[in-house]
Amino acid sequence: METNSLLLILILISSLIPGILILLLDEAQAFQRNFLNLFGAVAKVALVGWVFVGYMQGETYAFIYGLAPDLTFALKADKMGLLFAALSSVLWLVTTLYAIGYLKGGKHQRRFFAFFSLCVTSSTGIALSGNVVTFFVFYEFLTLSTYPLVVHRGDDKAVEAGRTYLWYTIGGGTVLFLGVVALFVLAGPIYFGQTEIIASLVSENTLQLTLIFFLMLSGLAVKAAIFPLHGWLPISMVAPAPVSALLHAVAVVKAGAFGIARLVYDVYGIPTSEELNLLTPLAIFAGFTIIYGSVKAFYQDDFKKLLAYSTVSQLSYIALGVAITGVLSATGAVVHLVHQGIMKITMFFAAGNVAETYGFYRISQLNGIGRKMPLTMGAFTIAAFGMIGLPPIAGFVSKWYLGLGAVEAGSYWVVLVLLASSALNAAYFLPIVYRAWFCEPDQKEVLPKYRGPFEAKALLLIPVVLTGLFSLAAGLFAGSNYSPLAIAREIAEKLYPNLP
Amino acid sequence: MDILIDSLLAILTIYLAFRCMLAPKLSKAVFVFFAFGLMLALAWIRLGAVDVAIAEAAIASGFMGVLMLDSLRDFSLIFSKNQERLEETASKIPIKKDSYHWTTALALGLGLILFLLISIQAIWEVPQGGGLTAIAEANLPMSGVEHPVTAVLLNYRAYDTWLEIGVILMGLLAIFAAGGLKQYRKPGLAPAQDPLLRKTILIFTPVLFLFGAFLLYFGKMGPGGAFQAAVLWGAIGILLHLGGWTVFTVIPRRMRQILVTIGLGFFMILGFTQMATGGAFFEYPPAYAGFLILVVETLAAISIAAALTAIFAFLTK
Amino acid sequence: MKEFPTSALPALLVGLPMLLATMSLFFRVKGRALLGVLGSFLVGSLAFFAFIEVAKYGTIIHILGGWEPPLGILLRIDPLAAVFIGLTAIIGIFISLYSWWYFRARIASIGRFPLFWPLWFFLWAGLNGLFLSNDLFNLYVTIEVITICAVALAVLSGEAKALKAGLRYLLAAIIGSMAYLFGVALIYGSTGTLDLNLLGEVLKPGNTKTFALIVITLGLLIKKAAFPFHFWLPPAHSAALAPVSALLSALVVKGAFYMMLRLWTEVFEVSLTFAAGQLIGITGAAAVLWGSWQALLQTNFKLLVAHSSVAQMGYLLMMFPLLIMAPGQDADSAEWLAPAWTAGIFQVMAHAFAKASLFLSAGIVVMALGHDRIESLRDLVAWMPMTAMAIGIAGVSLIGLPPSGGFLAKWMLLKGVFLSGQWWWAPAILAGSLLTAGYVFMLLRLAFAPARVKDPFRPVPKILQVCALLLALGSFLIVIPAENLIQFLEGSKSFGSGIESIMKGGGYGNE
Amino acid sequence: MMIKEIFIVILLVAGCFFFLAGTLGLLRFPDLFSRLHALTNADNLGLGFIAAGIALYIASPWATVKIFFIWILTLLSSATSSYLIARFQREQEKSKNGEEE
Amino acid sequence: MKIGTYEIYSLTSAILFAIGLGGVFLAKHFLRKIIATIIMGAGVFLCFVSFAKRDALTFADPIPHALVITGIVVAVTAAAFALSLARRIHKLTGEDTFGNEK
Repeated sequence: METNSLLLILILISSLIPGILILLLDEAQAFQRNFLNLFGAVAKVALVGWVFVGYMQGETYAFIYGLAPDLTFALKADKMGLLFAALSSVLWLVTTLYAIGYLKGGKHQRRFFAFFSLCVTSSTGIALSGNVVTFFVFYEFLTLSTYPLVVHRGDDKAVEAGRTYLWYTIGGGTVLFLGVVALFVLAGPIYFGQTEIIASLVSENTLQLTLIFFLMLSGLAVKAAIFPLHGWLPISMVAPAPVSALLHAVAVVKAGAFGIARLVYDVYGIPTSEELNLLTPLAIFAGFTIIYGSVKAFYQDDFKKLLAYSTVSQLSYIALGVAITGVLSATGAVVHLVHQGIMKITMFFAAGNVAETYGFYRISQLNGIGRKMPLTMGAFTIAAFGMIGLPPIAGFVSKWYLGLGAVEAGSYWVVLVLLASSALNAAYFLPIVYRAWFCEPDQKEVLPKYRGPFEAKALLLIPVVLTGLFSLAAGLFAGSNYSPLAIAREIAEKLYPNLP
Repeated sequence: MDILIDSLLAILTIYLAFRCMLAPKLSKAVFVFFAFGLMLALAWIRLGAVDVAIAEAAIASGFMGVLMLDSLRDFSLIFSKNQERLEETASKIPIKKDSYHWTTALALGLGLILFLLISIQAIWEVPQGGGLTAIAEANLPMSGVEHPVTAVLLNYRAYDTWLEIGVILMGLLAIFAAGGLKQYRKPGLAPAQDPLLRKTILIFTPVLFLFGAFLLYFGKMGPGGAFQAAVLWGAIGILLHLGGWTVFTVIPRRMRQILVTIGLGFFMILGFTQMATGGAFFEYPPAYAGFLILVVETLAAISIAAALTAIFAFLTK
Repeated sequence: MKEFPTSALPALLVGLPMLLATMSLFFRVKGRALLGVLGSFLVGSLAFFAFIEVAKYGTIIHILGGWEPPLGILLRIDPLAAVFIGLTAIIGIFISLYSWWYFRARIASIGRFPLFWPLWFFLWAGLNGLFLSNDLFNLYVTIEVITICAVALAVLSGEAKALKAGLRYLLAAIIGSMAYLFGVALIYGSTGTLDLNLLGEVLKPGNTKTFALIVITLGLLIKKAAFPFHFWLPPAHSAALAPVSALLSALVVKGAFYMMLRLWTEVFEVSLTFAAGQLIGITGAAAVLWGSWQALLQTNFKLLVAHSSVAQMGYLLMMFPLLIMAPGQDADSAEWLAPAWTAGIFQVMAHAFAKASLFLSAGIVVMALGHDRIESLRDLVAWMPMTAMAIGIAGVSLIGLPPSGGFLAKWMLLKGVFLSGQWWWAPAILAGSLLTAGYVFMLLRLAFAPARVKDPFRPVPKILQVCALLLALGSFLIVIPAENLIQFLEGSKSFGSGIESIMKGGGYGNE
Repeated sequence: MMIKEIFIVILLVAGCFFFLAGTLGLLRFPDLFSRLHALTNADNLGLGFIAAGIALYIASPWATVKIFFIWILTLLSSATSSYLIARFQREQEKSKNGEEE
Repeated sequence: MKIGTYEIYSLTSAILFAIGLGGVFLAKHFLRKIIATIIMGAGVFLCFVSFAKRDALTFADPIPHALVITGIVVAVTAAAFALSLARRIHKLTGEDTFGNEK
């Protein structure tokens, strides 16, 4: 096998093998487990970095294995996939650190970390998959590997949440399956990027193609939590903080959003999608979800639930960006994929820290928490400002591009949606920030569960600070050549070769 | 004249089959079943299938009938007046009872009649296939026996027969399995019986043995053969069992095992030997075919007889 | 048939298990188990060897007794048979290993069953005989061998419940084989031959053949527990001992399916119409929906798994409508035949692995709990992670989620359905998947839920759990060599062939 | 030849008559013992006549011996079985009477 | 239409099969169900042998005869097994029908 194909396999294996090995370990072998985990995570980051650099220098990376006649397992690196893979692997490393700290002394760590690894394997698999079938395989694998994480707590509430999660995702998976098979039958094995195949079929199979698009879209929309298929997301907040972080920032929801981007950009292609009028409904649903999510978030008192609804809202920015044609909005969509991930993970880490250290789960308990945990809340504040869209933080960049894109495409209602959503974001994030920094603590002094040199466990603190810095850096250095923005821009320009 | 006899026999057979199903008392149904078997045996003879007639009379009607009869006692359906009445109401096909709604019964009946009509039409139209008589006859000299049915059973389609001997052994094991395991080691002791019965049985034993041996040997050139002989020999065992001689407790365990498996085992070993010497499975060297077939038949008959005895002894416990 | 190489292999494949079964009668309980395990490896390696030979030389035949058909009987291994024999061998080995430990565990409710080993090897001989057979009547004998052994194994526990289920099973099976034999009689009467190959050449359409086809198909449908005739399966499979349930649902029901596949594609091509295929498909779809729905309602683990067998066997039947061309379609240019066949074969394999694993897991659960009420599976994940995982993995394969064998089967089935234009099967396939997901995750949900009692599970030997887990993994691993396997299968005559529903010779009336 | 055929016919008719009588007795007689009586007596005799007729008809010494054996064995078995039935019935009645008293 | 031995018995065979089939489904008592399966079998075997009679040359076709002997033995073995199951069930539970349970 060539080195280049081997590299892709290695990226997957770097988390798959630790996952399997961890399952075989004993519950008590914490050191070995952590070592395997971290080793896999670091290796994955390194490998993705290697491939990324190689790809930028013009190498090609592909791996194909025939499962059955015309049913192939294909991995292929392209820019969008690599961007997502990089996001997953970096955030996995961070989250692993966090999870080790968070779960220390907890039960069933073996199971947790094993499935955690499998989850990231599928997430990178989704990023690197080269055709629709492979994408679908990893997409479903992701569902399965996240289920044990969602129900990790094992109490009745968690189990119920797991059930809801499964009904949504398996149902979505089934619909997606139908779409994928139908597409396969109509157009043969489609590799990502071969938009000309569909384009050549449009004239004769308009109805079928429209139907297939919406089948696949509704399958993907479940994970992307687009209204009305978002119901599982707030409920599965019962999972431990690292899981929520990973679930909401990287793995599951992003898989859906990434899938939608793939579907529109690399399977149907923008010209075809426009010709079939597929994007307007998507834009409308996405726009509605943005407002809906924000409004719902406004009424939440549970910290994590609030973040969950915020995620529902923020994710649809990506779908919206995909649905609006134009280089700028495409840039906005792709870059928001990364930026939202970094910011949201920061917020979840922060929420987890607060909960873990002081046992606070509600926003009303957060008075004056900023003074007790300045680093945590500092990172949170950065992320919150980013979400609202204040410069120079990452969120501003993506919103700016989305807005510009909307103006460019002439969809002024989208600008309204963005403005309204920003206002709502501010309305529910700013009170938290205000409470944290400016309100007096409650009368009853709550003692932290943790005592030590820092405000929280070091392993919990480092990740949140890191990601907070990332979100700041992504905005500050957006102009540099290797920033997510620059890469997103390249991707978008490639999608619209005819535009300036 | 032929038609008259045949039609009479056919009508009688069908009537008896109906009685088997519809007789109000189950015990009566079992007795009718005996008669049915005998009629059927006559029908086989009318069709020129003497081998089948013997097999039918001996195995399907005789052996099975005896088992049925014995089961009647098990189900306490004979020898007790109360049970008889109880059973009368409970076990016949309840055409007018509430347990079937009449529409269901009607639908089932209509479906059955429809099926019957279709099958009659299908059978009526069976084209002349020609059968394999000619080929069987042409190859008869090479088969080692003179009777075509034996040739088919032990040579042309020896594989089927081998499996069939296996099936009997499996049936025995299956019956053991159904009976729960604890009884597996100790075959039952029959109660001491009437002296006259014992005397009669003793008289019959050599006769049966002789006749069985005759059938076995005669199978080479005419109707008869391993299965028919086996049932006669099995009958010896059954009779002895009924007479209070517990055949199976006398014979040591190892011996019992050997008796039951030797037919299948020898047949199989023979097949393997044939393969080892370059032939096919069950390909007899033509010179010894007749002798080997006789040996196989004898051992098979012994095994089957032992199995039948064991089945009976085990079931009547 | 002379063009094929002959070899002793086919005869050995039947003879060896038979020999082992007979031999095992002479051993005491412990020796019997040892012989059983060693013997299963022996038969397994023979099957493996046969597989290799078939891959090398193609179809291998063995003319029994040196008498060529139509007078004699012919055994032949073509790739299709080789795959089934190989499948039987792999699952057989695992189940043998499992049974060894299962019967060694001296738990009062399990005990040791000396009759298991001989009966199991007789069953194995019957299965191999069935897969190898090329003769209508011989098929009857082998299927009777299978029936008797299967029922005997099913009632091994000697409980009234099992006995009753076993009697029901036996009666259903006898009706099935009698119906089958009735069809065989008609066919023999009208053609004078029993050999499948010769029959395929000489059979002409006509009322008789159509009727024979109907009774044979009905008989086989009863034997494989197709929808309206499935009544016997759930009680029989759920009341048996764990390894036996695994054997019954993984292998035994496949025998009747294999026969039906062979007979439809090799013998009865002339009598089949498009409507016949649709009818079979409808029973399949009904079985999928009904079986899955019933499984969802069960409160006992084994009953749930047994009902799921009814549903999964339904998927197999849905392959038949695709094999029969609608009027005007040409079998040579039909591109959905290969997917349909692949779907069938992979469904057989994936179901065999997954179902065997599920029943073995059920056995472990019963061993640990003393009963199999689903409600008691709580906290299984923490106590027996391997078993929980086996249940999960096997369940995922049943649902048909990627990358399992079940996924490949359902993918191919859906593909065939769309390619052939018979899209109306798709909803049933997907609804079946969803319902399957429903009951599989019902199990998993409980497995993750907290236990209500302290120390709910008794310890169970690890090796049992490993067996179940490996079988479950098997249902995923079969996907890896899929392409090679399909290439291998293409060497058999019937694989990928379709049936043109033109009534050759004018439709009605004989000749 | 004529005489032999007449003999054969007479024997067969006589045999059939006894069978008929035995069957009638079986159907019409009131209790078990008299039924048995009718059946065994008449049937054995009827069978004897028919056997003799057939033996005469075939007119081969070996066949005659075989037919004779058939008759003897039937006699033996029917006698034994009717004896057993009768004995069983008597024991049943005895035990029933015993219970009633 | 010629009516001969073959025709009469082949028709009988169909009727016997139908009686047996109906009996297995409709009869309630185990014993009667088992008898019904044997009657079904008798129908099938009669069908086989009547063909042998029809296709007879110098002697009747021996193949069906052999098949039927095999068939009878197999069928009787199965029936005996069924009988043993039925008796065992009766012994354990006192039931002699499947009852109304599903």
